[in-house]
Amino acid sequence: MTLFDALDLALAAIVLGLAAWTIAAREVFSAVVGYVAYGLLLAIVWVRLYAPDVALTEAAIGSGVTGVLLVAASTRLGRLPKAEAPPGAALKIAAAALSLIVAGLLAAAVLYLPDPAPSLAPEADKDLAATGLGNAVTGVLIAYRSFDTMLEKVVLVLAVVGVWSVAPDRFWGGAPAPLGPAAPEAALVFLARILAPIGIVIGVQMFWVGADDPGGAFQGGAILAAMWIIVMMARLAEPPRIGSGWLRLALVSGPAVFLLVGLAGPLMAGSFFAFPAGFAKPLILFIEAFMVLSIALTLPLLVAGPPSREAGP
Amino acid sequence: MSPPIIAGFVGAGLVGLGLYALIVNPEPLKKLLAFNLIGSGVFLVFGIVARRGAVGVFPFDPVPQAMVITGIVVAFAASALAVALMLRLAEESGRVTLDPDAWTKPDDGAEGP
Amino acid sequence: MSLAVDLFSLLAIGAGVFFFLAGTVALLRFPDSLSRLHALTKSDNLGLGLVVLGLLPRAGTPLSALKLIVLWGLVQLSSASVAQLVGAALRRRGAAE
Amino acid sequence: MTPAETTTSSGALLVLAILLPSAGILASFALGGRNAERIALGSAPLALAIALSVLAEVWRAGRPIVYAIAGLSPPLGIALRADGISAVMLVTSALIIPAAGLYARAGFATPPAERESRKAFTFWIMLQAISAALAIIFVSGDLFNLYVALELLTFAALPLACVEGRAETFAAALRYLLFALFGSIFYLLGAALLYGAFGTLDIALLAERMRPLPAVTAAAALMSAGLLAKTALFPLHLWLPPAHANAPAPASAVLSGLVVKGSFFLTLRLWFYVLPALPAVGFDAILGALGSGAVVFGSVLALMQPRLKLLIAYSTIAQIGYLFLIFPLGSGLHAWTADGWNGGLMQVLAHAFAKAAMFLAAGVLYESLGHDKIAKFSGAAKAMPMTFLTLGLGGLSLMGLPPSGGFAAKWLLLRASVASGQWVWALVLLVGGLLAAGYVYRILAPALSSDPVALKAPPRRAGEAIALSLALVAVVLGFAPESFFQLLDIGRPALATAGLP
Repeated sequence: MTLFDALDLALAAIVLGLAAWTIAAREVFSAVVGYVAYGLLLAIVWVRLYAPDVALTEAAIGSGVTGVLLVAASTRLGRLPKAEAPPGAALKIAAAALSLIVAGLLAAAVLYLPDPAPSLAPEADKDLAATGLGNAVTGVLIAYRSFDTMLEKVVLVLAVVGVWSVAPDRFWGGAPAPLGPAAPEAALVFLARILAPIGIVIGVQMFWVGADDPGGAFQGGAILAAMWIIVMMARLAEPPRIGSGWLRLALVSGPAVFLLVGLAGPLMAGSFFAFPAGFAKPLILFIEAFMVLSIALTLPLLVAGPPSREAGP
Repeated sequence: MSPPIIAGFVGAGLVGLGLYALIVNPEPLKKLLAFNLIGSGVFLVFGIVARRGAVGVFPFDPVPQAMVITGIVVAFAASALAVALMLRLAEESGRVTLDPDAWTKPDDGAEGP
Repeated sequence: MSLAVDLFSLLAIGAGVFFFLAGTVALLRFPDSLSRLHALTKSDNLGLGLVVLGLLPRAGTPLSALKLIVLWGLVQLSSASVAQLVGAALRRRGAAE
Repeated sequence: MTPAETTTSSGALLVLAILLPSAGILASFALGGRNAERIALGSAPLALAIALSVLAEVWRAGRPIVYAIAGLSPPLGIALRADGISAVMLVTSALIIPAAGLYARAGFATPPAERESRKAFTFWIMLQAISAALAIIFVSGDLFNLYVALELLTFAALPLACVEGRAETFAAALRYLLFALFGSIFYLLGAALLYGAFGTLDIALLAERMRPLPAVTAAAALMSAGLLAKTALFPLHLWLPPAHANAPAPASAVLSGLVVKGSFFLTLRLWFYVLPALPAVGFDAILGALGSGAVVFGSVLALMQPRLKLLIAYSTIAQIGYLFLIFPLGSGLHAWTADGWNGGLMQVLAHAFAKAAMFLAAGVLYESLGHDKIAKFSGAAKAMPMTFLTLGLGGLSLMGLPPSGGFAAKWLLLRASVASGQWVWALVLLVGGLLAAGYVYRILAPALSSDPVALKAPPRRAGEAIALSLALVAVVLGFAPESFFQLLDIGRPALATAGLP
């Protein structure tokens, strides 16, 4: 066993241990804190699987932004009286048996996957030159399976409508509640002032290099989103009114531009969602720029929740 | 043991742990955490599949990795929707329970459109 | 020359790891939250600084070296701020009890 | 490259079927206010025209029409593929969704004094989202693309279930969401295993490459479990009654009539299109048994419900159960398989129209009576004959009495079970029919009495007419000609194999 094997095993043990802690923790808040730490360690597992693009996404969204969402929820829900009776022993045993069967089945299935494994890596690389991209993951997301990515952006728009839709009628068009207390800690304000400009540069850079290196619209957009969240938590900015026309337009700009370029495909390149030869990369970056904008706005709005103030005049 | 095999066991373990918690934990927020654990286990399986697809100079198959990125974003959106529902439910009723009997009043003809 | 650089890296990273270890032991062993916080932020910042220092000669390009330094600076900034925030939260809770 | 993966003429229609409602969602969101309603209703005729063109093209070609997106064939690209059942389902959804929309104009108009209202904005966007999600589900040939569609469907259905904004609707929606999330993540897990085994998620390629592996068995089990939770098949049905019964009538109609059919359609795709080469290991019998459990359990509970909408929701659980008889009765290469297959699909269509009609009728009833307590329906039939005619005609289909689509469906399923000697399913069909007769009788019997009834408001004629026309479609389905079943068979894999010498 090499040193790396030992480290991998230790990492695996810690990840599973933290997952178990998350489940077993009595207080919801402790469980959430365990989950955030778990998410960060999981990002390292992704690096070990040669998936830096996924590692960045997991750290930024899976752990970071999801963490903010869950911490906020747990502080508000943790104070409520526990409504349910704890589960009985019979249910626990049945659930444990079912979970063991599923985990065992899954482990066996993964272990006995055929060798050599099928792969689309060579094919994905072969066509990559035509797009002018260097990062094959970005190629899959924006070129080969662009249809999925466009639809997933539509899912995000629906999620925003869904979150807004639970608001009381009288608040429709108004702004979500502020993300922080009226008098935020001085340290947080300081952090937001220093970090936000740096973070914005890093977010934009991560989107820009994503064409060739790890990164891309998702990761860059998520970092920009995190900066906006911090700024709102420090009360340097407030959540916008959901009735704002500009906000609506910016939120749909990513999927809308994507859809329009896809729709123009038959004219430019003979097929829906195809890019014209030689002009692919600028078009891809054009689409991605709007996607970054949409993601950077969507994620914080999903964290901010439904409108909770009257729209005002 | 290679990283993909180890990750395979971690993925399977996470799905199992998450499923157990999803069934057993009555609190909705803990159920949501359990869903996220299952989700990350599922994504790991994609990661293993991607890593197993290493051929020659390519260290991984990019297709499953791209699918994970899509999946992570969708899972976050789902969590946000669930949290919004829980908070509004707590606001409206002072509790968050999934027990359907908690909402049925005897002879509740006046309820529902 | 390369031997000296290797030795430097080894020493610096080794020292960095030691400080991380010390900080973690403190986190687990110290009695109350404030002293844990104190030990953890101090030793981890120093530990990371040493690790970055050890990695600098191996950065390859000046740009990567710069990135390493920026990384260290960002961690400094966030851990210092977060320590303040945790401390403030502890003080509030103390006052409430 | 096989023909299943290259673009055929008029394949572009399939992309348009998806992009039209998607663009509608984005435009409604950006423009807001009354535009959401205008766009949703304005685009409906276009969507129906596209669906009918797809149907005509599939019929003309006699084989599936295909579109390779971005000109890239699978496995690297995504292919859309419409066969007979895709075309018929597209038309079904293009009829029921606008019907629910027209019905909803009264309840979901933006109030005159407001620029935009929460309920209207949410409803009209989500209605288009359901149309987009179902279009993808019916025509996509790629399992991951279908995962995105499943999520789209969840995100669209959920706000519709709780658009009334009361505490119990939030609780119902939360349960619904947790079941749905469990469902999609297990579906995705299965997809990961299939990709790991075969290096593609294209349905046609998977079918070609399929061979028995542990990963395939695991994937089949995990994906089925996930899809069954989303379809609310007994015993994973717990979320459905509160979610469907507490939604406003037009939303219930779409949720019960169409949305649960989306995940059922994927179950069909999985078992008949991806996995047919897999030696049967009793999965079909398990699905049939669960379906039978649903028929009995759902019907008995429907009999006990005090409120009309809850009764109709529990009847959905029972009627979903029949759908799963297609697995034991419509698989394999036997003389009776065609009957089982046709019967199962006829049940999908008949229930979609009958159930949508009944939920809309229940909505009219609620508006006029101010309640939907069955015990207080005395004499209501005289005051609202059209609504009770709708409930009666829909009930005909649920019971499986002629003339109705439900009768055709159950007759075909019965014939298949008798021909195959699988008597147990025949028994389920008969018992289910009797129980359905019981709960339909419970609705109609008190209403037909001659007691005087005081209406809070006169029944909304337009709403009554829309509900009745959907019920009439359910009846007309009972007269489906032979060519209709030939259309359903276009692109059906088992038949293609059976046709070989």
